[in-house]
Amino acid sequence: MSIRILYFANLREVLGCAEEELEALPAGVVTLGALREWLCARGGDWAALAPGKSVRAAVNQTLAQAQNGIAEGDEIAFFPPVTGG
Amino acid sequence: MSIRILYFANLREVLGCAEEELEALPAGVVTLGALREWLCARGGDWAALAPGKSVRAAVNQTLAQAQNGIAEGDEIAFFPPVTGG
Amino acid sequence: MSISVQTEDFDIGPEIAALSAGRTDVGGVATFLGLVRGDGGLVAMHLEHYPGMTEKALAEIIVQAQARWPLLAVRVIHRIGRLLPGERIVFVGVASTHRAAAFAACEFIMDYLKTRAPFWKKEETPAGARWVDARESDDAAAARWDAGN
Amino acid sequence: MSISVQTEDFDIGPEIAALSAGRTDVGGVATFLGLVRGDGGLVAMHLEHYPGMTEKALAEIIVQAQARWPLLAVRVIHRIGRLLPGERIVFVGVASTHRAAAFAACEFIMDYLKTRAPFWKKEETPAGARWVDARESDDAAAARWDAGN
Repeated sequence: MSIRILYFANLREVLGCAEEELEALPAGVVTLGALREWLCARGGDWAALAPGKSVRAAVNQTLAQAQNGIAEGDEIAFFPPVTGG
Repeated sequence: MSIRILYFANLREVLGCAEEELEALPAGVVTLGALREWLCARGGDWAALAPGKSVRAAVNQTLAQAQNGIAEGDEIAFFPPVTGG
Repeated sequence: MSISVQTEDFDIGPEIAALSAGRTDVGGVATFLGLVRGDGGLVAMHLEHYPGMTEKALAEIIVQAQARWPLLAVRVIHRIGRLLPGERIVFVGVASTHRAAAFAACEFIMDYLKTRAPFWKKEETPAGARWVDARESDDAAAARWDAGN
Repeated sequence: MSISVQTEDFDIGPEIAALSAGRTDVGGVATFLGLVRGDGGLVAMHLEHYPGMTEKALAEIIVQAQARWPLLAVRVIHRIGRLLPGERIVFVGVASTHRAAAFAACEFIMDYLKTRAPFWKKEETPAGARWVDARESDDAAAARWDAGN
């Protein structure tokens, strides 16, 4: 499964990463929550995605929850709570 | 007791009177409610001030109730419920 | 606060800009603009008022709003005379540090203006002229604020 | 509806006029203008967003407002990039037949925008730059609408 992941604002700066393409995900990573856990397991700065950290996510540019499924070609985004307006 | 009375909008048109000066009021007419009754007793179109008719009043340019006292030199106004804005 | 009761039209852009001009403590400006609707073939709306009391009533309404919310600037403009469908009747603009106070105060001022400021509307239609009746929904809207909502 | 996400400033007067231009069924236009406050020696505010999702999120918020109230026109403008104290950040304008719907929808759109549209603010101060934390009061403001208030 190939997906694209975007990171915004403070999270982008902490991770030092604005965007990445993942060509292959482990078989079990089929939800947003599982993806977040898998990314967090990279260690180091990726602890910013640990449970309890205030992180929001979108799948294909729509706000989504941990149980949201992810599929081939999806655009996933992780970011802090929004502060516009 | 000398007072000035103003009438507005529909009430002005029905009464055919925009303004009047009263040089002497009967001794008992010391509240807004009593004044309204006394004016109503003129009969004819003045029935527009009868109890139950939706009429608002102001004393010296401030909204007032029937029990509000009136005094020498006051500017009294009677008018329908307001409809601006 | 600044209050105008006038026959002339007004220009909204500069009015809104003036509410925060020369200061950087304003976080939000809420405004309301009321227009003449052309319902039922309305030809024109005539706005009558009670000169002297009008300004006093509007000032009192703004003072009450200022006592309820921390407001930085308030502007009220109400037109009188003969207005055509689509024309501006009333403008209320409120500046505050935060948006919740600006929104609440702006709506409060409009609700109170509708029930306490001495203006009366007369509709001019092809069938003749008639005075507009007060709406119970306006009384209800103003009463909300007394209930502490 | 009309949505703009832009670095350029905008002119409020024409934006408000456009909400009722050429029609006579609009009775009220409620607007909100958000400005950069210069609190604590702020030098500038940087607005980052998620291109693509931003417009989609704003459109979804407006669709929800349209489902709740009878709206005749809606305009949302949100600026991005570096903004100085006193500068305009966001504008929401809503036209409806009656004022209650215009007020409610305008505040609803702002509350949802504050919690659901992907914008992030970073403060530039003499002591350095820091990302603005989300405010619980904004979550509470948005949650009011879910409770049916």
